Amino acid sequence: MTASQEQGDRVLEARSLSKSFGPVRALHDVSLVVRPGAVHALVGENGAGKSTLAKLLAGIERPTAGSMTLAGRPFAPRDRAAAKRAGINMVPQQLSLVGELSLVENYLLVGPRRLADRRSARALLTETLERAGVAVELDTPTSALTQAHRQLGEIVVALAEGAHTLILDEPTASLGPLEVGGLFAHLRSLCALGTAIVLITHRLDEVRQVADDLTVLSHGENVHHGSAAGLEPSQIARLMVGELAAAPARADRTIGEVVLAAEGLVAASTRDSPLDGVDITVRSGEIVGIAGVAGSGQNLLLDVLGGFVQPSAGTVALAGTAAGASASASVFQRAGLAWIPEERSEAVVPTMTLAENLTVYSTAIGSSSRVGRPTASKVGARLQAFDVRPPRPDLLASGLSGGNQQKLLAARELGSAETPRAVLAYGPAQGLDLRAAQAIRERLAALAAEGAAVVVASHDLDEVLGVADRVLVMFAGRVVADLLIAQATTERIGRAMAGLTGTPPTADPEPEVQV
Amino acid sequence: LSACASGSSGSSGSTDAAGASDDVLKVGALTPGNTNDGAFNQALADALQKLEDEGLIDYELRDQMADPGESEPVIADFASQGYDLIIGHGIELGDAVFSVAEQFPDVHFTASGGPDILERSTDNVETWTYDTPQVGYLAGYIAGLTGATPIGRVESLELDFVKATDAFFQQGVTAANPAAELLPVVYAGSFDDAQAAAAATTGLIGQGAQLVYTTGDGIATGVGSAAADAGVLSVGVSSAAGEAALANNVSTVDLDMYPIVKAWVEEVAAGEFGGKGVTSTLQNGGIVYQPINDVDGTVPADVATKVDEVIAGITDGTVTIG
Amino acid sequence: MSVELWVAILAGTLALAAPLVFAGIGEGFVERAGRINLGIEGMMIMGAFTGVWAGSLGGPLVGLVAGAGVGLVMAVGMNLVIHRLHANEIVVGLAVTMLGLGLSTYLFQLWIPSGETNVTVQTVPRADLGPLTDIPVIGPVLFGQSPLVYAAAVLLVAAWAVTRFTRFGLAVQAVGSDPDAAALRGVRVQRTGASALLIGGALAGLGGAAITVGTIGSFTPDITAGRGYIVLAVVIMGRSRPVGIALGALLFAFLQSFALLSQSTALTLPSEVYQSAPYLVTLVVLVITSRRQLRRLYRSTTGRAAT
Amino acid sequence: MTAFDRRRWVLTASVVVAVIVVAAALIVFAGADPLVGIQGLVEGVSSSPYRIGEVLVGAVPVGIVALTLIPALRAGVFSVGAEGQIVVGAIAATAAVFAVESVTGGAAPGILYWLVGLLAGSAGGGAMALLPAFLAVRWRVNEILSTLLLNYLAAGLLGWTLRTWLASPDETATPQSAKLPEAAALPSLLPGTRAHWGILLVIVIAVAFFLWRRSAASTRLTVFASRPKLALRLGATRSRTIYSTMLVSGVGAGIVGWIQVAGVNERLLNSVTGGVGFSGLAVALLGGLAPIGIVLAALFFSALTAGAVGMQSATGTVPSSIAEVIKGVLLIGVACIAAYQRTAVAALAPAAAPIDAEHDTEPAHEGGRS
Ligand SMILES: Nc1ncnc2c1ncn2[C@@H]1O[C@H](COP(=O)(O)OP(=O)(O)OP(=O)(O)O)[C@@H](O)[C@H]1O
Ligand SMILES: Nc1ncnc2c1ncn2[C@@H]1O[C@H](COP(=O)(O)OP(=O)(O)OP(=O)(O)O)[C@@H](O)[C@H]1O
Ligand SMILES: [Mg+2]
Ligand SMILES: [Mg+2]
Repeated sequence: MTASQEQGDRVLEARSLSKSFGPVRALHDVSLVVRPGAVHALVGENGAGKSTLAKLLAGIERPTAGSMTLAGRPFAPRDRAAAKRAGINMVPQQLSLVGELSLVENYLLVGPRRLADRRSARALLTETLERAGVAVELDTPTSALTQAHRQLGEIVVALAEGAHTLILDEPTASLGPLEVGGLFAHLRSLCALGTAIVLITHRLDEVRQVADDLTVLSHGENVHHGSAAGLEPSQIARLMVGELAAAPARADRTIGEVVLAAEGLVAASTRDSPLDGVDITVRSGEIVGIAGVAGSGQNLLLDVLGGFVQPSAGTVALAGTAAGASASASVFQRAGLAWIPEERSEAVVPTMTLAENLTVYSTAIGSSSRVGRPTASKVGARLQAFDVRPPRPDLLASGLSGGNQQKLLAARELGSAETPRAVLAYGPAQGLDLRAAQAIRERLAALAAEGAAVVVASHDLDEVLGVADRVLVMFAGRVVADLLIAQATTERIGRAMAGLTGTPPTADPEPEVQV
Repeated sequence: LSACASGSSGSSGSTDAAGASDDVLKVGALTPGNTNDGAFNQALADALQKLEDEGLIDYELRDQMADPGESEPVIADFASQGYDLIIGHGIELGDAVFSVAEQFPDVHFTASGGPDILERSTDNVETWTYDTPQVGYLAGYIAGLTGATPIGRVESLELDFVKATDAFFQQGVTAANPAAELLPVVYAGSFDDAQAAAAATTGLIGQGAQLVYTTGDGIATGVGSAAADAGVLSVGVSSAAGEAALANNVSTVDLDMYPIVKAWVEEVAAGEFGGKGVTSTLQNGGIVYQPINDVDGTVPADVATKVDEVIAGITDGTVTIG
Repeated sequence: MSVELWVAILAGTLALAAPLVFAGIGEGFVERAGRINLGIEGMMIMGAFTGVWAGSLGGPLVGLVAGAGVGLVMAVGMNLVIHRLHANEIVVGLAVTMLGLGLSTYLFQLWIPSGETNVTVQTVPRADLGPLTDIPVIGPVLFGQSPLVYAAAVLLVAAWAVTRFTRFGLAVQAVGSDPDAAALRGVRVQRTGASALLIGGALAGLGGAAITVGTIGSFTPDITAGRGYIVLAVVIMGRSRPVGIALGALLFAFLQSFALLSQSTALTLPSEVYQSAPYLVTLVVLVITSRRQLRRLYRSTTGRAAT
Repeated sequence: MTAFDRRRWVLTASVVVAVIVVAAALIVFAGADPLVGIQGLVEGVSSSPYRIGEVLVGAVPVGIVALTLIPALRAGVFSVGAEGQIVVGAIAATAAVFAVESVTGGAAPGILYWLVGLLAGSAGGGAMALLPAFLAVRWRVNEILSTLLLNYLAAGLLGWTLRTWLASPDETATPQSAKLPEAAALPSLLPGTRAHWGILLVIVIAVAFFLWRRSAASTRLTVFASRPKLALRLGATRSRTIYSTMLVSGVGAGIVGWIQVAGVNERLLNSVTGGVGFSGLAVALLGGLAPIGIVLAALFFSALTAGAVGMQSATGTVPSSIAEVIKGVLLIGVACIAAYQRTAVAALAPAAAPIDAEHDTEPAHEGGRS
């Protein structure tokens, strides 16, 4: 048997895969051919379905429709272990390293033997590291490793476990150029030995750098597949999102005083990139968008701005609160800061009714509006204004669908009688249909017109571009670009999100905003 | 389970026979601890069983009644159900008995306490205590007669009556064997922690103790077992400790509640109950000692004789304690 | 204080530590797997009772096995109620303790009714270590012990080996520290947690049986005297690791032994001071441990911030 | 909040059946007639006014402990320190009453004794609760373990107290204080029973918590338990919440200490807690953290104790430890039912993995995810 025949025997093919999570259609009729010896790039917006597709291939999830074949034979792995046995391994986007265990132990954790033979495992991993041309501590708990080393470590563990098809879900999101270079060199050498690689990435220049084949997903559907050769990042970006729709007409807004100002923020969290000297200024009437690959520090930044996390250095000032006083979430809330977190589950109490959720701030310590129980009609009107269905004040919030919970949250934070002084919103339209999402955007614009200072972060670039006057791009805990909306092309933002230094942050600290 | 079955027949009979036969007295009794403790609580249980077997009484016994919060309703319950005599066995039950007795002047009660309880008797409450000095002294005397020295002691908690008993124990030891040395008392800190008591005993033996004395129930199990393991003599281990622990136990000074309870029953039957206090003593047979165990000849053969002599001396007043 | 006294204190330490080590190592697995078993006291006392009862029928080894068995059965029930029916772990734990204390007393009172001499079973026979026992100080401290003390040492080594050198040991740690990642890796989270709880139950039962069948030879109500709760504290102190747990158990047992036997010297403190000292020291160690854990966590996050 | 679905009723029925089956099995095992036993159980509760009074008296301490645990449990703070707090409250109350007696030469009116006893008991119990709260806030010392250990220390303190500075001058077998002055005792509420005025206090506390349920503070705790970040915006920080809720439960336990001394025993005894600290926790959960539910559960729990005595009475042979067994089985069953009640689940979820709490809390987060 020749090498090419051998390789042809191992083609992994997906035909018309669909996957739904309840009402959510994550993938629809997607096909894919993974060739041995080639790097197959898989790109698309957040939520396009990349991870879902990868999980189907790796046996972590099972398709609702469609089939897969491996080397021409039907392939329907029961679980991850079954796919692994068939030679398909994956490094998930959310790393699966157990923090208390070292890399060696993580390797042994689901290893083939009951006895944990550290010595031979270490030898194997060391050898793999050498071949990959990277250096990672093998014996310290992985929680003590940097994000980049954890990422490399997980890849190395997967490589050591051995696979003829290796799926990497955003492996380079947290790696520096040097590490990426080493990794890609190794991937190429694996390909040369016949390994198939599926590479999911948001860094489009990597596609050009390393990919042989390219599949582009959009809204769960396959919008492009073919060779990656000769495609420029900007072309790929257009494939992903199409031409950007023109921003809706903007109402005239007066940019006023600085309302929210943070300087030199340094903060750490176990869940996000640490902030490394972030400055941000938001004025009355202004909407500032924050873009970035997930985990670049947006969450932590909003936590600090919201007063939930005390920065270890730097200050946050909100107009209306005593200067220099130690900022806290309750002080900011009373000063009129509205808050829509990324996880709505952090802000909606499922065991309380819609009315109680809507009026929860009347129970705050020091709250001026001690109205007791709000009238049902007032609450009902507000629910209707935000199209919460059903608009029944006495219903438990847990009875609402996810999208309606999001509307409830918006109704509370953006729908009160007084205009909030400032708004912190992370993906305010997540889970909403187009009309509802548009309504939220309009509401944010209206609040800004009334004088609120608004911050909108989102994984969804459209959501940011559709509403912001100015876009900050975060990368690895830093603001790497500060662009007026007019300058904010998808390409420039995409490059900045990928950490490409080609786009220097605008020098002007207080950019003038044309409205 | 034979004892159980007979208890069952006795008391279930008593429930139906709410007023059936007047010659058999209905007795309700409460003990603070478990009635199979081989000591204080069991003394009453045994006496009641014996009187029932003799056909004098029908009785019902409620155990684990140390908490007055729980015991008072039980006493009141007995009283309202037409029991003739209600025995509160243990100082823990004293307050509860007096408080219920006030509400049931026609029912007869007994309460136990320290020596001062004797003066507290009322028209329907007789009081009872036992002669702590005699118990301590006799145990000490027996320990002294073995010739063992030094002697270690393991007790539960540092309580007045424990300390009082111990003081007379020392007196008894010295009376029997002036040369005997006594190690300081070790308190296990609990009535139940047999393992701590065993560790304490082993420790005392490690320091040379030839004999270990205890008065606790739960901890006696630990003391007896550790002493037996080390082949060292013990005094005061109750039958609840089990046979193996008793193997090296020279003797235990016990209560015998039979004569006292029988006297109460007879008083009630004769309509003469009330206004008295009684103390269990060696003289009236309320305090007895277990037959001397010679522990395979380790214990001198004349111990039993000498013990009887000293009891005779206490009875006729030639031996004074205190 | 004399040499004899120190020998006695140290020997007592080992004897008192053994049951804590058995139950503690079991609970170590439970807590490492991210669970907590507040029913240990109930399992220990049931193990203590069942040990004597079964021991009276079939000898000490049967007693020990039965003690472990009853703990195992109780743990199976607990796992079912907590992880199938989702009942609260803490409440069920307290209830199991209540049930164990009540049931053991109940059964004991039926088994040995008033008027009968308590049953003593043969304890685990002591091995004659001959000349070793005669070594001064070390001999009586180390070589005059019940075989269960050595068994506890063996168990400690075994638990250490399982924790360190087996896939199961790694899985327990993974499931306890990061169940999501572990599941993503392919570890079976529920099953690993259940196995840990069953081990914990069996060893708690064995720990109880070690008191009765191992040293005392008979059962009396409440003979475990709150050791189950001490085990919980010892496990936290030892950070759920076998060696740490063993050290914690030794510390507690040493304090208890010292508190018992130093009374026989002329130190005249109230006896309650001696009796409370082990709990006080345990609390202090608990505070120190928590503080250190908090600092470590803080350092690890700020450390990463600096990179 | 009232998710009374059918499954919950099926479960409730199975729990009742399970308890009856276990009780009957244990009675049969003891060689008695289970029917007689069950009948005795019922009679034990209801056969006389005195009995009914006893059920009320027994429900008082359990009820107060359970009611005052509502805030803590609702916030997911799981303290098992009521035992120790009752002890310290009882010591403080006893000492204060004797102090009043000696200052006034025994001439103080009842109301003065009661006020001083109540205040001293509250202060003692509250102080005892602040220590574990401080340890939990400052160093994240697991409150279950710290309160558990403090219970032992309180027991040591009580033993020493009763042997020394508060010891009864009489010779006693068990350690106890002297009897309180007549006037200091809580007057009887129903003649011919031990039911005392403390019962009214339970009603007052229950009503207070019933009203409190609709208050802002109550809502904040509910939010704290399930949504700590939102709670931060309401001003319910971790330290504020832990201190305040543990203080409330400590004060409640301290009051129980005073009531047990002044209302039931009329002296300080070693057995002053009677295990109420733990059963109060159970009753709080049994009552679904709702005041009315708790009052009913406390009566039920107390009736169970009385009934078990009646059962033993009827059968004669059944050892009284059967009550503990039945309570244990019942508690497990109730825990299963509570798992279906969202409120209780929300309140308990954070404490369900108390040991891990440290791992996933960031020190920088004041609200943390406990
Ligand atoms: N377990 C799930 N339950 C419900 N919906 C899900 C689930 N997993 C994914 N989805 C939905 O499926 C869609 C596709 O998600 P997927 O994770 O595949 O996106 P992605 O392309 O990997 O995005 P990203 O770039 O953010 O990683 C999204 O709308 C997401 O909300
Ligand atoms: N069980 C679920 N129910 C609803 N939505 C879900 C569920 N699991 C995941 N999602 C959503 O699906 C999206 C993608 O899911 P996935 O698990 O792939 O996360 P991810 O790709 O790591 O997300 P991110 O890109 O935000 O890091 C996320 O935005 C998440 O909110
Ligand atoms: Mg995603
Ligand atoms: Mg993804």
